[in-house]
Amino acid sequence: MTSTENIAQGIILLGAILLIVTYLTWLERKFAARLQSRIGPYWVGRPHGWLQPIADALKLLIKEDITPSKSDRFLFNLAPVWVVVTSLLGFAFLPLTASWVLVNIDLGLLYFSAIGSLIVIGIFIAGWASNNKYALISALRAAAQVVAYEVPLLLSLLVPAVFAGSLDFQDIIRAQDGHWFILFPVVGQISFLTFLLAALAEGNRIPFDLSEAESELVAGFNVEYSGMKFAYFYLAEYVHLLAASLLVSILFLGGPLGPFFSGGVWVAIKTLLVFLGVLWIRWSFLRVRIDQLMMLNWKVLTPLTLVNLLLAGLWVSLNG
Amino acid sequence: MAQKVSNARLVKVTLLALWFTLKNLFRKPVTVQYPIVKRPIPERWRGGTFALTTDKETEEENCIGCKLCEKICPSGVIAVEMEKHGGRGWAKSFILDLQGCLQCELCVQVCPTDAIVMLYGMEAPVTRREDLILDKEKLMANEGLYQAAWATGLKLQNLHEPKK
Amino acid sequence: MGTSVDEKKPRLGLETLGELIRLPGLNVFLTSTKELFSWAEKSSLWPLSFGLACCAIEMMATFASRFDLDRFGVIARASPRQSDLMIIAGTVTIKMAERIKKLYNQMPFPKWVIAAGSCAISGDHYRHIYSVVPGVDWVIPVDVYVSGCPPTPEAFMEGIIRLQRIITEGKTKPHLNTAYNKIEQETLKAKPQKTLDIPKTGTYILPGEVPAFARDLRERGFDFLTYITAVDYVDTLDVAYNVRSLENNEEQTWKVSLEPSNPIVPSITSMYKGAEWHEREAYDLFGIDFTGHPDLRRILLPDDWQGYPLKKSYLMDTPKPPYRPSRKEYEAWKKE
Amino acid sequence: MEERVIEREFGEFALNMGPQHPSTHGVFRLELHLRGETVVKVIPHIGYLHRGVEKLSETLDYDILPPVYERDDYLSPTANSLAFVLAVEKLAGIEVPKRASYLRVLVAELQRVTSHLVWLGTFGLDLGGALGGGSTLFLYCFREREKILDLLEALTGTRFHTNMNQIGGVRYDVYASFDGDLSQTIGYLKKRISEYKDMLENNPVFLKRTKGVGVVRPELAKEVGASGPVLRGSGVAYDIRKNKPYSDYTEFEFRIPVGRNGDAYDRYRVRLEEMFESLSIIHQVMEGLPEGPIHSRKPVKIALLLKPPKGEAYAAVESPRGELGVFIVSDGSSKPYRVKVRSPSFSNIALIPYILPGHLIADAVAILGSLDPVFGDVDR
Repeated sequence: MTSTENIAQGIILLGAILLIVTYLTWLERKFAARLQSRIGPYWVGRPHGWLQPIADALKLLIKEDITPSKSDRFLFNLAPVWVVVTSLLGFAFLPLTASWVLVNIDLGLLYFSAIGSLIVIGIFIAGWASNNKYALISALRAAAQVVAYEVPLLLSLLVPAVFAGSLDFQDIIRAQDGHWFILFPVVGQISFLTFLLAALAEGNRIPFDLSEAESELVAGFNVEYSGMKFAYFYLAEYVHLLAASLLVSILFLGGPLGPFFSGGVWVAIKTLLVFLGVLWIRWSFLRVRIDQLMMLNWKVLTPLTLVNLLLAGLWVSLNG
Repeated sequence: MAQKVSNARLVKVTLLALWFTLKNLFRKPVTVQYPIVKRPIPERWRGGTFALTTDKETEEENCIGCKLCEKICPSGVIAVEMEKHGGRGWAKSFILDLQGCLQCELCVQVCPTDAIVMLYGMEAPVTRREDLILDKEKLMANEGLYQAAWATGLKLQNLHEPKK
Repeated sequence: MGTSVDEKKPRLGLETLGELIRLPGLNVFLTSTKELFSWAEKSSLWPLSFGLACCAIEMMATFASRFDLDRFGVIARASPRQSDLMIIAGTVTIKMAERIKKLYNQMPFPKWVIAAGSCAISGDHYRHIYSVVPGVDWVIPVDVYVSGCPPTPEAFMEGIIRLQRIITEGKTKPHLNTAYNKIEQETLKAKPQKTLDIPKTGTYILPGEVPAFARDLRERGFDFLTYITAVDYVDTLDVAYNVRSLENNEEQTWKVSLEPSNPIVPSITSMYKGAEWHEREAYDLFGIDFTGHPDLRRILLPDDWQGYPLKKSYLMDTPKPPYRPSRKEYEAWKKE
Repeated sequence: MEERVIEREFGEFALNMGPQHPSTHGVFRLELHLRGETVVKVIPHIGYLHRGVEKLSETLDYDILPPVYERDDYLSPTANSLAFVLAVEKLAGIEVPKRASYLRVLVAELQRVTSHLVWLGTFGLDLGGALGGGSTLFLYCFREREKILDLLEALTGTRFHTNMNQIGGVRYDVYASFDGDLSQTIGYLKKRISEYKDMLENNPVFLKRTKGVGVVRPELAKEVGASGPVLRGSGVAYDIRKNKPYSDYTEFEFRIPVGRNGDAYDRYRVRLEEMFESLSIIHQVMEGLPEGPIHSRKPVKIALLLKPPKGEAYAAVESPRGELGVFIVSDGSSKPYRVKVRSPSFSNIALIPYILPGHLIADAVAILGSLDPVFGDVDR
């Protein structure tokens, strides 16, 4: 594809993602409300608050943007931009339909895991620059948590790559034809679960949302952020989650493959289901303590994924 | 020091927690759609504003300005001035300061002539603090606005000490 | 209390955004930025999750499933930076007033304040107390007052709807009680203190014997400290102790009478750890000096407070500028 | 982990869990000295809600004070007014008809269940955060609590400041269909609370966050004067309703749940069992409700009439947080000379400087939640 066409498609993709993400916040509030036997946003757009995310985004746009005087001005303003950019980068390489991907490179998986670890730098800068004790603690927690959960994330990512024999998303999708990776007897389920847990920890989601722990650290690293900068963080969290659930649906649930719908529709359905699953986990679990989080990671997840990878390798080498 | 929880139970229990929230997904939401649907108010409800009642037959106001309610009010928000003419007392001015009212219904219980009564409608939120000071005219006008509440001086007193 | 939102007319939710002109074959939607912005601010009011007293419990009940403020787009945010509405729910004390002012200044513009409940509006029946601010509009400008003690959840929602209407009409005129900041220090007439012959029951011991008496009781198994309090009998200042032994359910109370000019009694924190806070409270409210106390400083009142409030000579309404109108001004203003 | 703590003034990292914090259950400032995430030293600051009720009650008459005292411990308001009313009745020798003391027990136990439900909800918020699983538990508990609040509103007119207790008896009698509503609510609550019991009791995250956290030794609890579920969580079976019975509690059988090792989990178990006990007490009250008057004095006309004799009296009540006592000194006039409120939360949170050091911040929040302080009660 020529470069101008590529850029045009990129811009359309960016707009689409941002719109989808704002309406994901609406979906989350409605789904959470239903879980808690109440009605979510109702009055803002007459039938069931369909205008609520637009109102939130517009209000955050209008709000006064405070940069605390004692904070490190440049870093303080850099952090939100950094976080949004890195979390959006992931979408450039994920195949959204059977054939179409924005930029087709054969090391998609490797690229995606590299991008995944850049986000935490933004969070760390935010926590450090806002010169607030709560934000500092949350930044240190975020750094420790994401770096620790990088290991099981990568190991559980490799299992589909080992099955498909390549790091390119297209090959992984082709290898899953008729037999999704999740259906593998033991190895598939374990790697699916560990990847989901690690993605939750990566995205600071309950039950591992220690860095923006409401009840301990007030609002975590975005304590000092108001207005549009806070909107960036709020958005980045959902973009990252959308990317993770898209990845899960591609690697384990066979992405665009499906009986009668076309590729793109299947991807959308599977991602939505995974997203709802993550929301469901979010609204029914309490938060784990920081030392239990680390203990769970080093003592349980990492050895489990190592053994899992070994099994996958053995299985592939046994029957060719 | 965290107690070890066996793995088999671990899986069963996480599913239980998830199933627990899923059950509520299918239960009807409990929310009362406030502006459209009003929560049914019980008979003895006392969260509303006040009114000075007028006697139905003689069309005169019941309040005789005896200041009993002024003495009993815990936060002292009632100020009554009495004047005497025509063989009985009248309330020259009756100020009930809703800013500091406890809604404890002691004034209604003490009133000998059922003059001051709470209503089933609550006072609308105001933007100026002074609008919450109800003077006599406003209290008299309130009576027509909403339906009077169940509790009157007489009812509370005979509930208190049932006439044999 | 008419219904503020008429639900008969089905609308697409664009009603306050501007008006929809239906031309044949083309629908034109006209709005002005002011209308659009005020609509956005109105429909996503994020209050600061900040409660003081009983009204906070009722506010939590309004956030809960049955009344669900999320329907109006209201989510409680924890940090003042992200919230644009502050619901003052409960009694504002002087020690808390500076914090409230600081929180209000941390909130980004445009921001609003709802004073919920009689305590926040006027200080309720506590308004004449030394440590209470008679109404939060002494501290920060208030937009909407919701009466009630505590206001029912419907009153909270009515207050939010009223605030939303104010935002769309654009005339938010917060009311700050500056008229009364010129307060002259009016000394109230001290009531003559007649000495009362209240019978003093209970076992009285000398101040010096207190530690020995307490240690002996501790050995005899009285290990539960119920309370230490003081009573100001004008001619003497008595400190009452109450300890219990939970096993055999006995109670032992004893008193010490001190002369009011300089009340000193040895502290019993070495025997009962709980005595530390009780003695600090007795010092804070009566001025009794407990010798041997680890850190004797005020516990309930701000540290720079003069005088000991619970002594009979301390008048209830001793004005503490700038939060106290003099009685004259308060009565005049109430009659207005 | 008993390494030598170097007593340095702000050497460590001092964090202010300030008066406005999502999990301080009201206005309470905790000065945490941290080394990394573990708490080294704690300096609690209270007094942000000190409303001077004791000074106020020296200027109001006896009959006016019950509604004022209900604003003290605002999670179980009738416990305060009950303590005050019992103290005045003991002082003035007023006896109370049996039906009135039964109704007092009814409303007190109903409010114990609502108070424990609010505690369970905010404890969920402390452990799970307002934007996560914790708020689900919070909203369920408040949904159940609404049922009882409807009952109280139908019986007395307001949701929780009921102004039910008055000196000499009770102000409201049971209305006709109260019995049906009550038994239906009790059935509904029993089913729902046991549902939470199963959900939380073996929820791994909940167990890990509460077991072995904030252990309070029985001697420390007694010495500091902690009472109620905090004391019973450490294994001391002391309950004012059993040890110093008041208002006909001897006529109901109920069990006192007692914990074993005094950690946050045992305090949770004690409060949960207490909810079931209270529901059974309410059931017994409704069955044995005797006929007769609900008040022993003439209807209150002028508050100046009640002049108790000179002297002093102390009466204690088992509020959901512990022993709530009112000590009155009367000089024969119609206004009390001095009133001291012995508040349970005041002594319960006096435990914090002794049990918090050595824990992480997340535990500090859980421990503070498990002590269930109410700051109207602490600061009076």
